[in-house]
Amino acid sequence: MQMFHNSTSTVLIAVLKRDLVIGLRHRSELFNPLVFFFIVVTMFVLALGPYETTLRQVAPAVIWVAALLASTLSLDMMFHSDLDDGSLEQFLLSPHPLIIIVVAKILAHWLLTAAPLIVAALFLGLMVYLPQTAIMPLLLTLLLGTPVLSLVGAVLAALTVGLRGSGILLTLLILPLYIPVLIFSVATVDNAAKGLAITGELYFLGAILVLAATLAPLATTSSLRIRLG
Amino acid sequence: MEMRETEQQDRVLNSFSANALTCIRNDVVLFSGLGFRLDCGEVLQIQGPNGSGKTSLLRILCGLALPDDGAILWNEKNIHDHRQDYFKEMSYIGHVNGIKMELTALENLTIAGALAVTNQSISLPDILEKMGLAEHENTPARKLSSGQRRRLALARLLITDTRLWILDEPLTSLDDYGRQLMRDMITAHAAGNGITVLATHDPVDIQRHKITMINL
Amino acid sequence: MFEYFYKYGSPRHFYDLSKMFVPWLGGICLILLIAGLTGGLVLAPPDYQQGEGFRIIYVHVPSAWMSLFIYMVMATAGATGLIWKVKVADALARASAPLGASFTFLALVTGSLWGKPMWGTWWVWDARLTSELILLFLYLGYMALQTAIDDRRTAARAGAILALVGVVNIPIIHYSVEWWHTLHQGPTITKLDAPSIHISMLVPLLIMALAFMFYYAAVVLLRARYEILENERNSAWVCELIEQRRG
Amino acid sequence: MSSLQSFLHMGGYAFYVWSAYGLSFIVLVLNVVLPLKREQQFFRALIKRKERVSKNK
Repeated sequence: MQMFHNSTSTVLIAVLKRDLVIGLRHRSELFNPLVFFFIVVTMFVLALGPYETTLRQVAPAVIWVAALLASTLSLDMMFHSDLDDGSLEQFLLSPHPLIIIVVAKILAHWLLTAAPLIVAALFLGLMVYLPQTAIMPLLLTLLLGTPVLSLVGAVLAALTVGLRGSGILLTLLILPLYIPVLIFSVATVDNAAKGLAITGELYFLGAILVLAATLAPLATTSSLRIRLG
Repeated sequence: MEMRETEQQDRVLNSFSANALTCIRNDVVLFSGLGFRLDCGEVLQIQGPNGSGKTSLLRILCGLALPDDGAILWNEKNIHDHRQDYFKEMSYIGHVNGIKMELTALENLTIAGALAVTNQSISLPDILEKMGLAEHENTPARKLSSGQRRRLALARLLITDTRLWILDEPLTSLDDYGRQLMRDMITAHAAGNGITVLATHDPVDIQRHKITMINL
Repeated sequence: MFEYFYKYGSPRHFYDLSKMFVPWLGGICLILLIAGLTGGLVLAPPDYQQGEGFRIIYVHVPSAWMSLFIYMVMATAGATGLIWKVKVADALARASAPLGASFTFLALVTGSLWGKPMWGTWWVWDARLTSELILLFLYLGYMALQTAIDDRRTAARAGAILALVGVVNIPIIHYSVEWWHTLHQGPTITKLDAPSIHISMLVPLLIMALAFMFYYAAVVLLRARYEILENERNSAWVCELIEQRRG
Repeated sequence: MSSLQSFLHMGGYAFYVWSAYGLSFIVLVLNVVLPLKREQQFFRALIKRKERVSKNK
């Protein structure tokens, strides 16, 4: 016998577990953003030349731009499969607040896409001669920045789910909104590489994350209601 | 298919009504001024050719879409003002099954149970067994036939004791066994003072229960 | 007050009202435009540093102001349409986007036309011009979303959400670009700010800004009329209009 | 006459100033003309459709 006492936390955990299970059963698809990340960084290196001096200077920018593009690739999958097989409708019709389900989906998306990306970024950082002192700041900026990508990305993924050509449209809409995260993250890693203080930029990243964490789930919920309505 | 008679008496009398519903989809008026009133145990059957707006009407009735005009009342209260209460009492099975191919039958029902609000304990294997899917408990939905997947989707109706069922062509891709199963479930639901709204091509013959017909 | 707003919020009334308002607004705009241009091009003395070239600010600065102002109007109109279901507000928001994009484009081109004689390069990654460029992306994104969704009501509400997300991000983007600009270039000479402006130069600038404001008011009503006709193409009053046109 | 000449010359920046103003003029005018044209097309299309409908009724 199974009791469904169904407090909000159980719903959150149930949806989170569901998405993680589905994501892990598509393990091959999880590697695509990683491979894309490696390819983009390699292309930058090929374009810029193998000299340590130049690469060291552009390493933070290369890593972050590639990570950003890789994460926009996987945004579309957040709601797309649920819309096609009708489970998105069941989410909207659940007596539990939709915002809980949306938060669970965003968390699942972050775990499935950003976590491997962060690990890969650390290795790639070394490969492009990023100084030792900058590795920890790179990790910090990725930890603070990638959730913002998933949060703000969720709003626009919900807005464009099911539209024809929603892949390109989603990227076109989302990249301008990622600019603050890009600027402060690359600045942090840059300063760390030059041995300067990085607290100022990290505070900004933290502030953007808090803002996104409070507003994005709300906006995603109304976007879903509008798209399904 | 024994009904839970014990709890029948303390059921509050529900009513589900709609008045002057209008729906316009890309410049075409699908229906306007549509209204009905359903009390306990009644069945509303919506018939009409493809593209006549059956699915749009059902999506409006279950609160997914907003009507261009008119209102829908559950127990005389507008469903969009009392969204949580309404969803507690309503189950909607759409044209699309709403189950994940990667998950097994049991996992699909578990997530459906988690999303619902139920107070009594239910055994998911029992439900699967009722729907004739007992031996497929751990097979991914991908490997099930379309009829079995439809039955898995319809199994959600048994998880929660919701008073209102809104079903979009429940009999599609069901074999004879499945159709009979579905008819018994609707009959039992209506006998247990539940209200059913369904859209079908071929009429569902349920005896002894008041059936209202709407042709779009 | 709300009743009044709702009564004139109904598309039918708005259509007739806009027919009356557009010529008046257009007239005022023309007068202001002529006043502003004569003030800016003829009366204002040349700048001691930039000579006659500075006169481009009479088109560049008002366009930049308008591009930001129109995005704010778009976001509020979208929010009004979203929350209170005012159809006219949706039409106004959708009509504002191309205008906002045009003003942003104008601000960018006149900015680079101004930059070339002053600093020798067509494009300067100055903080304000870069923010203006990102604002153009936001406008283009909004319009792309509008055309991607067929159902006009969903498109309007999706656009409203996007405009609200955009309006929250504009100050953040603006600040981070300013911050980025000072970080990389430090306080250098590319100060595209209007030069320390004498009163005789400032007055035409304000007149031009007002002229653009009235221009926007007139043209957005014009465009909103078309949007409303498109939205209400099956309603009785549109058919009536068609009969009148045919008769 | 010469004041007009010097006015057009714009102290050497003639090309930049006048192309800026010229472009602004074009964009502003286009934004007025296009909607009007679209509105006419809208009515023309619907009138044509009405006539076709009333003809074969």
